[in-house]
Amino acid sequence: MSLLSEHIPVLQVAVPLLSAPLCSLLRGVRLPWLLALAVSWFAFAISILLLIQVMDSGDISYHMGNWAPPFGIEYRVDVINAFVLLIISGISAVALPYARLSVAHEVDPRRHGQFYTAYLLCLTGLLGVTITGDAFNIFVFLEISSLSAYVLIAAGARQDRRALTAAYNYLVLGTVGATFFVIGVGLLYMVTGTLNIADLAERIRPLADNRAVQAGFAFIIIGMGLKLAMFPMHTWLPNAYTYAPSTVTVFLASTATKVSVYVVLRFLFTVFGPAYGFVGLTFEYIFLPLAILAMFIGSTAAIYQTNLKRLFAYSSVAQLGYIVLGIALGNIAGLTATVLHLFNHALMKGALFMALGCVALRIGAVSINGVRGLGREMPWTFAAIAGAGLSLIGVPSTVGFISKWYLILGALENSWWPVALLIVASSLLAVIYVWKIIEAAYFGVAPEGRGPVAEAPLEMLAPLWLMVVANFYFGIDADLTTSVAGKVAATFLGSGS
Amino acid sequence: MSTEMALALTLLIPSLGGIAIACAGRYPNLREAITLITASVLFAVVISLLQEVSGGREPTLALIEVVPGLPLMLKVEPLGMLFGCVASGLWIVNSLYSFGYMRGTNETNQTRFYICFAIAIASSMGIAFAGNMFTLFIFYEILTISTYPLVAHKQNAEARSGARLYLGLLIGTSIGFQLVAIIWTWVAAGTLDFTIGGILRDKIDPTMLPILLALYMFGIGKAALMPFHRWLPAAMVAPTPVSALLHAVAVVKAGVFTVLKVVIYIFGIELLSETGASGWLIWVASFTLLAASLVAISKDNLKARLAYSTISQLSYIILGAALASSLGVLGGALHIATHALGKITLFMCAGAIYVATHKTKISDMQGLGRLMPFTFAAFCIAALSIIGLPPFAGSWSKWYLALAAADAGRVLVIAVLMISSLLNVAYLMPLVARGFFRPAPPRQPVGAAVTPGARFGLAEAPLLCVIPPCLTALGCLVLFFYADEVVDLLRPIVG
Amino acid sequence: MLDAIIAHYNYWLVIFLMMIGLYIVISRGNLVKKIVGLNIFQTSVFLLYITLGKVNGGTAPILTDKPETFSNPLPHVLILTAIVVGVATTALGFALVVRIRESYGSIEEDDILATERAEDEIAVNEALS
Amino acid sequence: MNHHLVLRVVSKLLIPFILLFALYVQFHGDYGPGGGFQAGVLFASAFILYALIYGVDNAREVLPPKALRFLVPVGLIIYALTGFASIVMGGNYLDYDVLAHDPQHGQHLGILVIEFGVGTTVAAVMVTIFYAYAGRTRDVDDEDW
Amino acid sequence: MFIGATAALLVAMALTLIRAFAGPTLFDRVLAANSFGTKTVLLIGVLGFLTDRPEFLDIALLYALVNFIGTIAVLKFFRYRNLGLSNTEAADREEID
Amino acid sequence: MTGAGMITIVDIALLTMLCFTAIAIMVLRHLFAVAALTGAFSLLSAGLLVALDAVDVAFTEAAVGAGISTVLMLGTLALTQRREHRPPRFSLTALLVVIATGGALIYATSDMPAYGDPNAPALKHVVPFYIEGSQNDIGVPNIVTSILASYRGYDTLGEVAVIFTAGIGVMFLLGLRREDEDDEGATRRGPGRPPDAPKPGGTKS
Repeated sequence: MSLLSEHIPVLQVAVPLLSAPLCSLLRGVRLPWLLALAVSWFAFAISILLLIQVMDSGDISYHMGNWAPPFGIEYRVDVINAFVLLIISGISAVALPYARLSVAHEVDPRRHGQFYTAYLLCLTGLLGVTITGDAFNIFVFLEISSLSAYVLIAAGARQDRRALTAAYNYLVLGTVGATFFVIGVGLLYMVTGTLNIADLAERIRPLADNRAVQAGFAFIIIGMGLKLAMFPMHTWLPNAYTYAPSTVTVFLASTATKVSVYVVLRFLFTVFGPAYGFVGLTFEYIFLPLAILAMFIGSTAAIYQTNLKRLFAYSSVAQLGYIVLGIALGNIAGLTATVLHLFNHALMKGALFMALGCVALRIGAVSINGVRGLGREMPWTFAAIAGAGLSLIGVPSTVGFISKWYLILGALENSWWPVALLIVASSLLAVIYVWKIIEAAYFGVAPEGRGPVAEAPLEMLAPLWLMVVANFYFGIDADLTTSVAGKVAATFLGSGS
Repeated sequence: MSTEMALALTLLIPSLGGIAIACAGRYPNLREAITLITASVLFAVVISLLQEVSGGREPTLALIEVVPGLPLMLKVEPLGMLFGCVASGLWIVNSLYSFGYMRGTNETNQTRFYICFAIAIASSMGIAFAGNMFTLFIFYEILTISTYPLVAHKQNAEARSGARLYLGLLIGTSIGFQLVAIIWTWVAAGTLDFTIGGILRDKIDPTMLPILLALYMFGIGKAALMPFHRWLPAAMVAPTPVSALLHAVAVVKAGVFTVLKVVIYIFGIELLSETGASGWLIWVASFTLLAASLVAISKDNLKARLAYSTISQLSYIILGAALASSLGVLGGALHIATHALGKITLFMCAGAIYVATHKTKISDMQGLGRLMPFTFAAFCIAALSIIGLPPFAGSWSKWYLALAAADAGRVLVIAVLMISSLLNVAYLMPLVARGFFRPAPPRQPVGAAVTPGARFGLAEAPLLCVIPPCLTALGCLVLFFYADEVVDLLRPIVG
Repeated sequence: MLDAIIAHYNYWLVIFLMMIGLYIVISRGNLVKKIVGLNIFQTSVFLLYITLGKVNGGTAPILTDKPETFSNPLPHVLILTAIVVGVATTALGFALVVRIRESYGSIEEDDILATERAEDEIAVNEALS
Repeated sequence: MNHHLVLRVVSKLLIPFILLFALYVQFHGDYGPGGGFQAGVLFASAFILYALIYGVDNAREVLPPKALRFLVPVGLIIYALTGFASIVMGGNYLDYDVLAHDPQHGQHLGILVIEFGVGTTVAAVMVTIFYAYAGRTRDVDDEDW
Repeated sequence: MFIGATAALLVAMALTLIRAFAGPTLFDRVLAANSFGTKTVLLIGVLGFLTDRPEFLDIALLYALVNFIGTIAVLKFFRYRNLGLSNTEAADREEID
Repeated sequence: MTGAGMITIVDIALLTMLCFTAIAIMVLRHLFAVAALTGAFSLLSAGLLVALDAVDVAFTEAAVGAGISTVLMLGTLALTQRREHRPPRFSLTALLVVIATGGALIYATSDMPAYGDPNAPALKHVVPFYIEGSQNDIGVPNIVTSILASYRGYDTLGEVAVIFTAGIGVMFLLGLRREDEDDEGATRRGPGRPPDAPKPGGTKS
């Protein structure tokens, strides 16, 4: 065990990476799923160990091939990415028990091996992006996760062919984003000569006025902005989340954009830092308006959707607005809100999309019309939607409230009164779209021709409710998450300048 | 039983009751027995706490720290004690009434009704015993959400749109204004604990105080301050027991209770009176008071009239708070209890009339007093109490309010109080007059299945619909004589 | 001025190339053409990287017996990886195009959008009815 | 392409040389340009040429999809396992120094093995992609053509 | 000498490229692309000598191969509209055509 | 004229040709011609890469760009259509995006190290270690190989994973064997499918 303990950081990624090809060798429906499940739980355990280790004894650095950075590729774990790793692997660990039935329902049984392979690759990619300390390595693993994500989304074509166009659009925009990122990294490399993030931060310091550095910054942020669906670069997201298989939506909605946010944070604060004049300007003049527009346009668009998955996809656009807003605030409270919301939003969207997957399993489509009167027939599922919906609105005692609390604190700290008011105003929009569903489900009349509908199977309800309970648990006892997020924020703002 | 334990039980009992009701859903008798037992046990626990409080202690129970410096905390203090007693005590009466009403009108989804009711009571207890503004806010929101299914109970288009308005206004104001105010307070003061004398002194620019106060006052939508009062009439689509307990007692009283809490424990009466930050509120409250009364007169639907009457009466309490004097606050607090007793009686009577005759319009109710003497007597007593005539409880609270206005030298406010009392007469007494002194229309087939008094030529609603209003009407009378006790209980809050 | 041109003409031409690629991606409605544009865009980014690794008088970074100046090998390595990523993306993109063509009968963005919009309208009408 | 005799003969002659050249690129990568990836593509191109001339069905008999399904992951597994092997031998992940007694030897060995892995996967994937495209029936109307 | 050869090759490349742009028929373009490939092979070879690293002839070899396969693919595609037809299928197709 | 000077001329000539090819690709509507030109584009850039000393990259670009990509594109065209239906439109958004992006890059060039500058920071920091180490630590003459396989071997592992992903993805989307296609064939739909047909869904997967 002692042999392995020092290799924990690499196990986090290398094990899923190895398991993916193994998975593609497996036949049948059950084995690939079991492998993916085992690997996810293993990754989750590792990420917990990592977080504990980091909290106890500070940053961990692991040298690939035993080449010291900046010559070789370094895995560098600090509180920030340990936390993000925990989110990714945790969601995956919860999503996989849920996945079996849902995937069996939505994906061609002959393709399950490939499906779970792609899933594992996506997991690998996301974990790899998060844990690495090398700018170019980010790109490589980002592409692993993106390519597999395109495949996973296209897997929804069995249900609705629009999955194909959604995946295609995502592919084009995602590739443009990744290429922008590569351009940015290239520009930074050009003037610093290094790819290691820590080294980059060091060597970039005297170059704040260098135009190549500024352009590199812009390209990295825009590239990642495309990947994280920052408004107005969100156009790929709604359809991708809508037509992907339920499990995929659960996983991607809770993790993929979060990882891109992490990369943005990493570059903004570790590499550049708000002390650089041009970075500080971006906060106020670019992030802030875009975030607010995202909050309102996303929520407003959500209100008018009839497809529930798309409704929540648009809500994700709005929620990403909150996350970006936290960055734009540029103070500890705002950044805490951003980091917290990475976690909290994963919890609530995970739960919501899981519940929609349960509905899809039973009635096929998830239109607002289709769920009328379902509240009584699938009580547990819709109670979960109600609970997670409350969290999305930001009702106190849910995680959504905690995020918003810190966000408003951050706005007040800057004396940005209008921003604080806009935050609450946008939550009110959330009330409208969440309530639209609740009203339809509980007080609507079932459409004609729908026979009796059974409650979703326990195998899917259990993970769903685990998420819902987590929504409330971390909303009431937010000590753990806020302390980690606060520590992250302090590190960022402390080390950035 | 330790007091902390009792405090936790006030939340646990109704919650567990709700679960038990859910389990017993298939057996109506068992379900209703559970409701009644839960209500009684809860009341007993609250009374045990009352003894603690009247002994001058303030039991406290810190639950959990949500984020650093922001704990969930329960604390019993006199004002909350009063609200707790009123809510839990009237729940018993109202439960009895609900059984009669819900069965008499053959409502559907009764189990959901009782579950939500229990949750609503649990959150009312949470509001009553919240130890800081944050805790209070959480229970405030739970109360809103748990009463939504009650308002939408009938599930038809009217109920849905009413419930939508209800939820929209309450959640909208609470998140849009109240939450902002709370966070502002927290940022300024660093705490949200309810502290006698307030927590804002020297923490916030006095010129900003009126704005913060406005955020609170309009944010507490449940207090139905105009222009955010529309939800209350809209909520009248709910079954009458809901209107009776929730929209005469629990929900609206939670609103004004929060107003009092904010004024007393967040701002502090002295701070407000020194800075005059609440001056504007006096006029808004007065306006609401008069305008709502005038609207009430124009309504022919009995429940709508009562709803507007409630809006008007709530503004008495806000007015008391706005006066920012100990007398005003005492009067307001006392009014919570007296108005609760009166208004619940009126609503239960309205429900009883509906059960017995299926009539909702006042203009149709002539002569009913002779057929339903008990109901109408109770109605009459409650109306008089609301109007403020001795020897009924309502007279005390109005008296204190008038005293406070006089103390503050606000002649206009006294005038408003006078006029509003006249308006009260104008909208409440016609029904009594109609009922007793107009001839009954030719006998029509009556809706209710069982009319226990039929032998005597009476057409009362089922017993369970008649006894509760009579009990509360009696309460109006009794409270008149024991008002001193209540005032003594409340005295500590004004220092 | 001339110095600046000599110092940067290579970059500028590569940037021009890159922009043509990007323009094709955004403006063209044909799905195949978009991928081709993406290819051009990526290829020119590769050229940008390699350009920055070039050393005047340098030679390919393969050690020989005599001492020499080498061009920067690191960009080469990065671009090798990036090319592979690029071809992987292309393969996947074309596979999607084939599937889209099979489902929609077209690879023109306008046609596909029109089809999807018609379907959406049906869905909305169903929801409203 | 029965009557394209020249093509058939030329490619039959050419294919062994392509394979040989691929092997050269695979193992000469240390000394000159080339390596696993390029060699993999070359390997695949030999099969693609075969499929072009003799048809995909024939190519499938030479290199059956079942074998491909196996080969595609195997290369990656080889590479990843090399990393684990170096952990087991006491080094960091992908630290080839520990694979043999002499670090330089270890490096050579490691590079050889992983390049082999790269080549396998790349060749298999390329052929897979070609099969997938070429094996699909055309579904295009003549007016589109 | 190498310099002269390089210049000549560049001119030739430009000319074939113009043919490829102008068309007008598809065969013109395919032929132009093919001969363009050939010229690139030559150019690489010459460049190797120009930079004193003639061992890069490897690359030229690869180019030649790729060009060969690519041209066959293009032509087969052009003739049969399918890359994967087997002999018999192709024969059938020819009869139809 | 020196060899180096000639290289510069080759460099410029190839770049110019690349630009024209790209423009031609943009303008041409015949996708078949586009495929042929894409091949030419790749060969050209590979030639340029040789001129820029990136022999390994040139090798790969030729194999991938001119070889695999062309075959892929032809395969796609065989399964779809060979003409772009709509005439090329002018797109203002695209132009603005492109101008902004290009502007940012041009802006950046002014502070970039000059082309071919032997003192560029990129050459001074990490690279000397690689050049030295390739000889001493690894003993592989091709520095690119030693970085690729050893110093940054982990990137290459990721690269193989990317290719693997693409393989899995194409298998997933298109199927590998004829049999896969055969039972899908039943649901195939021609282009004449009315837009309002009931349940959408490329039922294949």
